[in-house]
Amino acid sequence: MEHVAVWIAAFLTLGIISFLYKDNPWYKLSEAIFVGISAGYWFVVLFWDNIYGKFWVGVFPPDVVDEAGNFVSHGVPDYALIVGAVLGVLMLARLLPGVGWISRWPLAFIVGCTSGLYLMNYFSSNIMRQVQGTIIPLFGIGYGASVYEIIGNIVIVGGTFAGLVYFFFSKEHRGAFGATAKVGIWVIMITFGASFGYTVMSRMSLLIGRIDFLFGDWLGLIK
Amino acid sequence: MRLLIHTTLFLSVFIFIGSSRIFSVEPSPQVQADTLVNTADTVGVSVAPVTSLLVDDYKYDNGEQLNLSWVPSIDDQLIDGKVSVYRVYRITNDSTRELIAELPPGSNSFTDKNLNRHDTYRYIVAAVSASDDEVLSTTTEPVQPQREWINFRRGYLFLLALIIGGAVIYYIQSARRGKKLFVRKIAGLEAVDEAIGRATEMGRPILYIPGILDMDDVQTLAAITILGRVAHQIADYDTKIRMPVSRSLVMTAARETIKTAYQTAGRPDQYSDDMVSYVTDEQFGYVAAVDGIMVREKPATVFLLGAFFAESLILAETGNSIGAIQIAGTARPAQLPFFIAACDFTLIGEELFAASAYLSGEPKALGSLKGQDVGKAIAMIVILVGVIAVTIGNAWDVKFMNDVKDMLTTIFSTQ
Amino acid sequence: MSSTTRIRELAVVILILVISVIVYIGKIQGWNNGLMFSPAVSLTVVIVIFLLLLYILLRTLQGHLIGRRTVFLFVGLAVVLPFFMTLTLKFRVSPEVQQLYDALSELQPGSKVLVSFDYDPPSAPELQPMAVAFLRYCLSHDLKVIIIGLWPQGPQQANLALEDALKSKEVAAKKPEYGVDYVNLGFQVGNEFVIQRMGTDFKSMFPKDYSGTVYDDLPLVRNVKNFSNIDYSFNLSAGYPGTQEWVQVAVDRYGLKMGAGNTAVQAPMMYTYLNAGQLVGLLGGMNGAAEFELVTNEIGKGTKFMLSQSFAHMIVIAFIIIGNVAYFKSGRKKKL
Amino acid sequence: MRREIPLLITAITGIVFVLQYFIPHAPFNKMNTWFSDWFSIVGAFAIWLGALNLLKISFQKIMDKKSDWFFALVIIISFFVITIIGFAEGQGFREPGTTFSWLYDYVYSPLSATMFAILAFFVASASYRAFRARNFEATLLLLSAFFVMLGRVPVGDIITGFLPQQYQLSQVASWIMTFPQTAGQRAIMIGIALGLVSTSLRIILGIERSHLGGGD
Repeated sequence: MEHVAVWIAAFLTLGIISFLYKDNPWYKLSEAIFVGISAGYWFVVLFWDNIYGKFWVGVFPPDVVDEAGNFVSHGVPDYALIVGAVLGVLMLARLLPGVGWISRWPLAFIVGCTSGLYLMNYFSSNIMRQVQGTIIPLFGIGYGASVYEIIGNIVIVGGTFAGLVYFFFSKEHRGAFGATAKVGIWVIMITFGASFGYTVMSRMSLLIGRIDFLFGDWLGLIK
Repeated sequence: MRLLIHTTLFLSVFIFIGSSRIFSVEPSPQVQADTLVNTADTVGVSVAPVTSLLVDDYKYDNGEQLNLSWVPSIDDQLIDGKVSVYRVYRITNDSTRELIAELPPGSNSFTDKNLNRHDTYRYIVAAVSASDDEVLSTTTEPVQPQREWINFRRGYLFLLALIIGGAVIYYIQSARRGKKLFVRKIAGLEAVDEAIGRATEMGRPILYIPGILDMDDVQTLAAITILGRVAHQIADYDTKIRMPVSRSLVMTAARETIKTAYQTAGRPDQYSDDMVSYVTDEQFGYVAAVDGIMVREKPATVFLLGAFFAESLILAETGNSIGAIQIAGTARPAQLPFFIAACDFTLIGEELFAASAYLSGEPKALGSLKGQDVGKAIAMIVILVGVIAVTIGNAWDVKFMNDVKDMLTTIFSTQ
Repeated sequence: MSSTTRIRELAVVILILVISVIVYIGKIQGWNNGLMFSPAVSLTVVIVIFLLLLYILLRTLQGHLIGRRTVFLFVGLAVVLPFFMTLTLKFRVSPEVQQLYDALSELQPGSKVLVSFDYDPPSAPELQPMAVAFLRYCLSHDLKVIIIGLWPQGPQQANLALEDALKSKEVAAKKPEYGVDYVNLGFQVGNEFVIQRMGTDFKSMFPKDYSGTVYDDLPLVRNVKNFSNIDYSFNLSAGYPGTQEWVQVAVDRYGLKMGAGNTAVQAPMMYTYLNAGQLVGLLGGMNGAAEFELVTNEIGKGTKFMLSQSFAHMIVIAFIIIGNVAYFKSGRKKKL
Repeated sequence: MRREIPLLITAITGIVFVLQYFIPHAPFNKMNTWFSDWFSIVGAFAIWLGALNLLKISFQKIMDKKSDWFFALVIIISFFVITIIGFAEGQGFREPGTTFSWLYDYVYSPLSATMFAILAFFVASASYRAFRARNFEATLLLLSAFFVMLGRVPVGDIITGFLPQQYQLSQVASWIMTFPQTAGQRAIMIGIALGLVSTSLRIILGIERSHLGGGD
């Protein structure tokens, strides 16, 4: 069985890689399997974890037993979860013609939850804390920083400021304001360059992982 | 009108909370243990006990925490310290004492968490010598953790959120009342006309890719808005457009947009549903199809606007290899580098939304853009003032500057 | 497409299959024991690749862009060949990795460390080496490890990492015991909501561990109520939910001390959190893993893959340079 | 009513989550618990919706005998194979040794991992064929990418081994990542967060309702 398994994995891996040559039936087959399997995977996982694990077990809790398996007490059901399940079923109404509008209710709930949560989370961590983190001394007698750090701090403060200027849409980019925006776009370009480098790094690592599988686990050529 | 009701609702809730501050319970006075009565009951005392053991309520919580503080044992020295550990004991509702924490030498405070606000608690802190001799402090008076209604530690956060949120609402309202809101020129947008003109001259089609997400994504919405403008010009010049999409809803929306543009231009007969076609939902399947279209039909201009993922670089590369003028834009930072390096014009992040607000002139889009600018202005001013204050305060030890800096860091802290 | 090309393509596929069958039988029968180039061969290979790149440069300068497939072939070679080379490379530990390690090494023995596994197998090449190295360090330094996962596949990856970590000699000498020295609480649905509710109560989110043992029967976590009982936490993240959500909820709301290991794609963004003090340290991508292995003195997969990684980067850079040289030489013509 | 109720639901849930941030106890903590549980359950159904939609499209393809009908059939078959096994194996479907975990390890993982791995090839080809220093901005981008890519692997320091240590490529890469990169990321992060905050606010207040379909 183990031999079959590793061959199937290798067959599918090569199928995807064959896309590099051109779009072909082997790739299409592997892709179709991928699409079907991944949709099914999430279907099953969400059923057992969310719908069974969260809803069913919550509403019909198993009895509490001690270590020997003797009955101690009945579990406490949480009937509030039924609301969640009802909303969930309404979601599927979208598939039916005529009553599709009712799927807006659960959608509205989902959107409300994420909006409410994001509003404060992003405001505090990604705005407030970032502004606070930028308030740093540039240089000074009481501040024992090296030249390396002083230049760095100036770059962080100036760069963040100029970057914000670039994304400021209420004022035309002219004069000193325009010059600052220019610096801002330079800093942003350096940022993109770095993240480009990191993306290349990431993709290459994943490829290395697959090569390790093909030549190591499958063919046994790597020591 | 509805907006007004919503806003009032929202604000009144906040005002309710704000007013409850006035009625919030004053924190209970600190309970100080009588340090003179030393209840050390161990034989062979080898270290001095801790003194001035204080317990008080932890502020702004749900009544679950108490703060303990004390002066360490005089035998707890940095060099040759005799205290090996401090043990904190708790007595809940007159039951027996239980060990709740062991702290290293040098400790002088502890926060006891996970308490119940209906119970009373007393504490004892023991200094323990190397030979494990325990010396107990006095026992504190019984105390109950207090519950505070609102976490005022986050008061400033609330205030700032209110200012920026208020600005968004204010600008949306004034845009609705017909006030003109200024938005600066955006470089990529000016290239749109030129790019369409080029396609017309060359007699080759325009390819418009609206990303791979559905209509519920703001980036796709922005792409469709910009399509509206592009379509108007295409209808005027009678240029061909090809628009393969990966979502059926996007297809419907795009067809409607282009159709309207042709009707406005007075050429409804020139419009055909074939301009927009659904390909497939699968990411790489879609990419392969679009690649094929690019290579076969050699469009003169390619628009890549919307939400893109890993496919961004494949599309940008193919478009580049056929020599097309490419105008790209997305709000996904990870994909932007590929567009910038391989396309002629790129709308970076928020510029995509700004462009769509600018073109559509929708009050809600323009208004929030303005509101966000208020947020950015606050951030810029605070950074500027804060950095100057901290630098001067640091270099010349100016008290006023240090105060300014402290104030700003307090306001912008989230804990 | 003509039928001859189709036959040719089929022939190539069959050839590849036949070769792999032979090699595979060789593996089972023990004929091949792994392939290794001698230093001389390695050097020759490097020089040949270099010469070929020069040839591409010449062709490009003449105005002929080489095809995609040729580029693909070069990338393939650059990644595959280093696997068979014996070259050791020295590298340096970057400050963010050092900070993460310093914060970890300051912990008292017996401190409780929370590790969240928020990734799945596709990102494993980058994150698994970090996980193994981190667990190995904790278990060999008497730090108590509590594992959870916000991605359904996370706890499975954690078990694989634990298996590897327990093989190490230093860890084996400590004889760590499940439930006392480390525990895997499994996966829970709810993304950042899980983090938020862990802020008040771990047990309500993880009533049982991965293998079904009741929370209170695990000595390690019995007294762990919420984040205030955790001394350090480490988040291995490949996307959403991940480090950003942990920072927003656990760090900024509940004051948890946290270090993070990220895939290289999202690592750059985390530097802002690092700079603002929301993270104590950061491992980014496979080289972050290799640096952490270096600082903890354990060689693992991260270090082993560094050679291939180096070659891959060099190839990409070489291609960027070649393309741009030709572009400027041709007077910035659009086609180049 | 078809419009008002969804708007009301959104407003209430949104406001509860905002208030919970400032009032961390009853009744908001209880509501938070409920809402987050419901959220997980509804979320599961939402993803089911996607899967069912995929099945619908695939069935249509087969019915219409589109050119790719065979692959649509493969999608349906593989979907049913894994779901039937997953449901049959009960709650412990993920444990090592089950058929479901076998499918996961030897079919799903290699496929999804390879999907991302092949991007490595496209990055290289795009680098060669399309990434040009066509203006000052693009030049800056490529330069910074150059330093970071070389500095983050051991080769960088070997190439610049003749320089003093603090000027070697690994240090340059570190400097770029820690300072200018962080500054740029921070500006982008604040901008995106402000956008998210204003969008969330619009949604909660009912100004933005495009997610419910249709305009005003």
